[in-house]
Amino acid sequence: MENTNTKVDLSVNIAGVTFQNPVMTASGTFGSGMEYSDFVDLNRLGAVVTKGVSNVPWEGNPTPRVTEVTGGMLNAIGLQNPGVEVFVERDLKFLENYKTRVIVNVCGHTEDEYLAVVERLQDEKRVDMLEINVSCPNVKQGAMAFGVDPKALYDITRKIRAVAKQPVIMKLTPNVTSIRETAKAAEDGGADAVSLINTITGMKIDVERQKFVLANKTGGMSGPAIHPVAVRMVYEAAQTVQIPIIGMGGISTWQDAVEMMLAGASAIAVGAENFHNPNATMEVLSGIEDYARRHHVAHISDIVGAVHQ
Amino acid sequence: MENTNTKVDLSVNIAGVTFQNPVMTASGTFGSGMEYSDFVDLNRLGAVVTKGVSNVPWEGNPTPRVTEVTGGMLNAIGLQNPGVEVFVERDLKFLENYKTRVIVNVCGHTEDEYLAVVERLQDEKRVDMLEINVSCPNVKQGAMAFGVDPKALYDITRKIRAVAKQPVIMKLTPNVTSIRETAKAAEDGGADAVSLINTITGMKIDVERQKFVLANKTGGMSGPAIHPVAVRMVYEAAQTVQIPIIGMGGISTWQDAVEMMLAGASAIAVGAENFHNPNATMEVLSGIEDYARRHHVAHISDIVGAVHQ
Amino acid sequence: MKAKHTTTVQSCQRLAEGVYDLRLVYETDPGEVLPGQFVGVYSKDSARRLPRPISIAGYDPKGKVLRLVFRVVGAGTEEFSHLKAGDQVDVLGILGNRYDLPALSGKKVLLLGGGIGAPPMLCLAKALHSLPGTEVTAVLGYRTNDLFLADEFEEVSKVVIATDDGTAGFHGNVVEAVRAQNLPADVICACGPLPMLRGVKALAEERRVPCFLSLEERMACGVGACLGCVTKTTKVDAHSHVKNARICTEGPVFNAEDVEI
Amino acid sequence: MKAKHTTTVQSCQRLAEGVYDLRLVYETDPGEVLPGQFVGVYSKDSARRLPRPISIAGYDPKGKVLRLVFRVVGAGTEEFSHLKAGDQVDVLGILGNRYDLPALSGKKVLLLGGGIGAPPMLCLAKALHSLPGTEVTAVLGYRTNDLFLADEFEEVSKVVIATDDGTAGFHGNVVEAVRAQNLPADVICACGPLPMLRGVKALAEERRVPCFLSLEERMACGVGACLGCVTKTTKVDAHSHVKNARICTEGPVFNAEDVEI
Ligand SMILES: Cc1cc2nc3c(=O)[nH]c(=O)nc-3n(C[C@H](O)[C@H](O)[C@H](O)COP(=O)(O)OP(=O)(O)OC[C@H]3O[C@@H](n4cnc5c(N)ncnc54)[C@H](O)[C@@H]3O)c2cc1C
Ligand SMILES: Cc1cc2nc3c(=O)[nH]c(=O)nc-3n(C[C@H](O)[C@H](O)[C@H](O)COP(=O)(O)OP(=O)(O)OC[C@H]3O[C@@H](n4cnc5c(N)ncnc54)[C@H](O)[C@@H]3O)c2cc1C
Ligand SMILES: Cc1cc2nc3c(=O)[nH]c(=O)nc-3n(C[C@H](O)[C@H](O)[C@H](O)COP(=O)(O)O)c2cc1C
Ligand SMILES: Cc1cc2nc3c(=O)[nH]c(=O)nc-3n(C[C@H](O)[C@H](O)[C@H](O)COP(=O)(O)O)c2cc1C
Ligand code: FES
Ligand code: FES
Repeated sequence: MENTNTKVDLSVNIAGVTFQNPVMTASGTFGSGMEYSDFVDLNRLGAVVTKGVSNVPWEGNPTPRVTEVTGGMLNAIGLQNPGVEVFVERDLKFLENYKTRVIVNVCGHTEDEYLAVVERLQDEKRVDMLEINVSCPNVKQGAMAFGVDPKALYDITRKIRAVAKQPVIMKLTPNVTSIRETAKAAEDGGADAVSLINTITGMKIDVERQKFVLANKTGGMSGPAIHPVAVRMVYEAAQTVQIPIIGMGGISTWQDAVEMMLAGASAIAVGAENFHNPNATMEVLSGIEDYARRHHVAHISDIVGAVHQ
Repeated sequence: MENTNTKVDLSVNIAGVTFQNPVMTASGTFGSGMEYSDFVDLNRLGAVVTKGVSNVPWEGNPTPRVTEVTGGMLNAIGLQNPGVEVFVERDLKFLENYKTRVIVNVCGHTEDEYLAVVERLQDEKRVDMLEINVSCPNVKQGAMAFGVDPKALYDITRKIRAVAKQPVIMKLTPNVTSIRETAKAAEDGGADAVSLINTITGMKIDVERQKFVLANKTGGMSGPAIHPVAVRMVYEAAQTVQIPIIGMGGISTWQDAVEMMLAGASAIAVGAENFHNPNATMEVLSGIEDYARRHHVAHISDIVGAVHQ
Repeated sequence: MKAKHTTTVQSCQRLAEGVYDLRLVYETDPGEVLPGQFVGVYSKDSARRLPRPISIAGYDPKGKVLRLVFRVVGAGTEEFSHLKAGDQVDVLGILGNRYDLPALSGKKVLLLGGGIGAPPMLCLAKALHSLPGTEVTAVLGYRTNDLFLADEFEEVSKVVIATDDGTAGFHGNVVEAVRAQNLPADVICACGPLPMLRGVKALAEERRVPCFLSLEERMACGVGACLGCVTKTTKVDAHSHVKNARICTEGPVFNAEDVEI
Repeated sequence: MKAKHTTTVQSCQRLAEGVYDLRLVYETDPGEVLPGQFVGVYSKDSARRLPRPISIAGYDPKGKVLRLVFRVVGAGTEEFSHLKAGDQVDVLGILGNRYDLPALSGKKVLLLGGGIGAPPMLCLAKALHSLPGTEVTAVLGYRTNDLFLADEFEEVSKVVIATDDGTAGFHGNVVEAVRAQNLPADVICACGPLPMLRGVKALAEERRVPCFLSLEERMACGVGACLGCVTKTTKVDAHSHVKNARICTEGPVFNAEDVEI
């Protein structure tokens, strides 16, 4: 398995959109790229996936919003964001300076709120795909409810699909009995792809103070600790649906990324690891390329789902 | 919060059974105590919870059955056990040498298999309680199915409750959308207590060999990595049911144990941590006692659910 | 340019019970370093993923030596307290904004440091010391007479000590000390626990003097991406477009008027 | 009495590419230590919870010095390779059963060690060396001529070297070497990768000589509690009451007849 100099085709195609490589950023962990542009050449990413955006500005939750847990963290940001108008004018404009693909993560409390964002983005050329966050566990109202109920998920997928001009990715929550059912519901509703996993709901209590560490009590767990669960769910989803899967959850090394692709993900996203290693996306990318070379893989997409064979 | 010399009452009462302290061993991680008796004075434990036992001997899964993951491990033992007859004659007999409480973990593929074990144990004096494992993710047939479907869980709980002479603990799986629903189903079915969480289903793939690490493909995740999820679920269950809760999942320190009790667990169990630190139960126990002293807690049961107040 | 740097431990010394003085040598130039800024220090243990935010207590640009003074409160700081000369430590940053030195220049500046809030104030005191006409008084609050850094403050400022238990200096907290001794100030800068900062803010409002506070909050990214570390603001924040500002980026130093604490 | 021990590193030396020789000094007496047994070595990184099973390559009861020889294959062994004299290491055990020395005494014993299977064979060779009338031949398989421990085997046994690439000794694996050189044996003991052990078992069956194999499997508890590490057995196992035996407890040394590999 020695290094060879063959050129590896790292590009992947998801729902008709070509990405120069399969390495994306997980929504909410990378802003709109600006904050990490000191560390990472955004032009080298497969895609920047932006922080969830709603129709109007959201304040998010009180602090503390984040805390560390073994092998990861909990967050309860509560989807603070400046609203879609500012997002378009500032964040999308910023991203015009880069050639990387842009996937916009969309959130809302109600179907109408989701649809308002999707409509507003219809004609924004800089938006290559939409990722619909129906799985954020940190907002009291709405959101999560769509993600755990296959029927509700199917419905909202259909409605968004009818309005969206860009391909639609439904982002699935791991907080379900069967990821197969929710993945299928998204596919049946017309989703062009699914992404998974969002965070797993967890809790931390300060034993000396006998109080919740997070103001929101619960928070979404991410980081290496959740990786085995994410791999399993990507695998199960890949067995169930035909549409492409974007895999995420605890990816901190190229091995984790390759594992996710072997399990069935066409592309992968690096999330909380950016906080541990701001250069993680680039290291994952070069590790994947190196792996492909060593294994004489001409097209990286050839390894997608290889473990199923 | 200086040390005082007041004696702390560490005993807890679960469904009429008194335990000298709230520290138990998690089923499957401690055999029947024999293997750890070099490390731990079994007489000092709140209870020994034995490895799952079925009506006839089970071979379990092929190997590899275990592997490490960040902050924990995956296992797919597949409930290998010598069957209830050998268990009674050997393991229960061994435990007669100790005064600690004994909770017998019961598994089966079908309702009848569960009931056969429960019946066989009816008159065994050494059995203080039964813990019904309806949540083992590592056996293809049965088991898990009972644990994820509230209706099936309710039914099997009722049937077991009707036959059992000892108090019945239903052990819940975290691989569900709503632990509230399954906890409620167990309570409604007549369970005397619930224990949670069992392992979270995960997967690991060897990227160089492009093969599953475990022969069973998936395995149950345990260890510190799952602790925040376990705390959250114990908290949710405690909000929902009146029956006592035995909390487990990633407890490796006394802080983790106290956290679980504050979230609502009347007692706690140490599982995979025994593999990391065979003396963990004793360290957890003395840490809890010390905590109670520092916080001037006269009865350890006073802290159960304290974070809800 | 923000970056993740590899640094080498020059020394790690105990200053007081649970308080350590860590000197880290950067391999590559971290750029300009100013009072009020902080870094994120990474653990070597792979179960601990998030950088620990620690304020800059001093920086020597010649040797590229960063000085951090921290209190052991959990597993991360416990680990750092055992660092030995020659060990390697990953450090994120120089991060955050800074105290506005020109605005403080030539003024009577009152620096209030409560407990482990003292170290960043030392960095500021030293910087102000070299500005002509600037009069600095540092009021340092400790739990007991197990003081740390006070001697170094003495070299660059007037010093008032306050202790919770009265075993050294004024018996009480820093705000009470300022009131009791009626210490004059054109401007106040403070770092310490939240209740103290609330008291400082109130004091500044009473006296109608400008006041700058170093705020703390649990952080994840440290660079403005995760929105984990916000503080409530009185007006809509220019970046977030809601009444929240990122402590790691718009802060940690805020004009007391601008934040609701 | 099994126990978790704290040990101190006496030395950690590189023997060959990726192969290290680690000497650990026990604080408290671990009891009798015999060829075939193993220990579980704990990582210092709190994300790595399980002990790494490593065979005993030697033990000096006077100094309570344990010798382990291991190959770097992952994060745990990588960490161990960086251990320095004076570092503390937590060790579980002495664990597992042992080679039946009386049964081997006075016989022509063929020891087969493939790759990192050689170290436990060295421990055995040394023990057999002191048993009168016992003739030991060690057949050691390596990938290349980057040999390790061969010189030490020379001191206590006849040695045959086999390499996969033919750069030293016999060109081929250890079983092929035994066949090619028709090495005599009353009894065979072997440790190495599974395909090799299968070959050894077949060889012993052909020759109708007793054969003892050191088996490996992924482990969790190391003490017989978790049932993670079983091997298939030909008959129902006395402990498990199914056709599975725990490698950590009934093994790692098994009579080849008793196991299905
Ligand atoms: C801008 C800023 C500057 C700081 N400057 C200093 C300083 O100069 N000296 C000093 O001793 N301390 C300082 N702190 C506090 C310091 O960050 C915490 O004490 C430290 O992170 C605790 O880490 P731990 O692993 O020991 O504790 P643990 O409780 O084990 O840490 C668990 C998690 O909580 C976070 N955390 C715990 N306490 C705090 C806290 N008070 N503030 C923020 N995060 C916390 C940790 O970073 C970690 O992510 C500063 C905090 C901030 C935000
Ligand atoms: C009874 C026994 C004796 C052994 N003796 C030796 C020896 O003397 N020298 C030596 O170099 N190696 C020996 N091994 C193999 C050694 O245990 C593994 O190489 C080591 O555990 C790998 O750890 P890691 O963290 O570097 O690898 P990783 O792959 O990062 O480890 C991940 C997990 O898998 C386990 N694992 C990985 N490979 C193996 C393996 N081959 N066998 C068992 N568990 C594994 C690890 O223990 C850990 O739990 C022995 C194994 C057993 C079961
Ligand atoms: C601080 C933080 C903020 C997040 N915000 C969002 C969000 O706005 N929208 C969303 O769909 N997912 C959000 N996520 C979830 C991540 O995109 C990702 O699905 C999850 O963190 C698992 O991946 P990881 O373990 O690599 O972080 C957020 C995660 C974190 C840690
Ligand atoms: C090796 C192993 C075997 C287990 N076997 C059983 C079992 O037989 N019955 C059962 O109910 N749970 C079993 N469990 C689950 C544990 O009892 C416990 O619920 C789970 O591991 C979470 O706790 P922990 O993180 O402390 O290990 C097993 C867990 C492990 C790691
Ligand atoms: S810590 Fe992430 S925005 Fe401040
Ligand atoms: S490793 Fe647990 S039984 Fe052998």
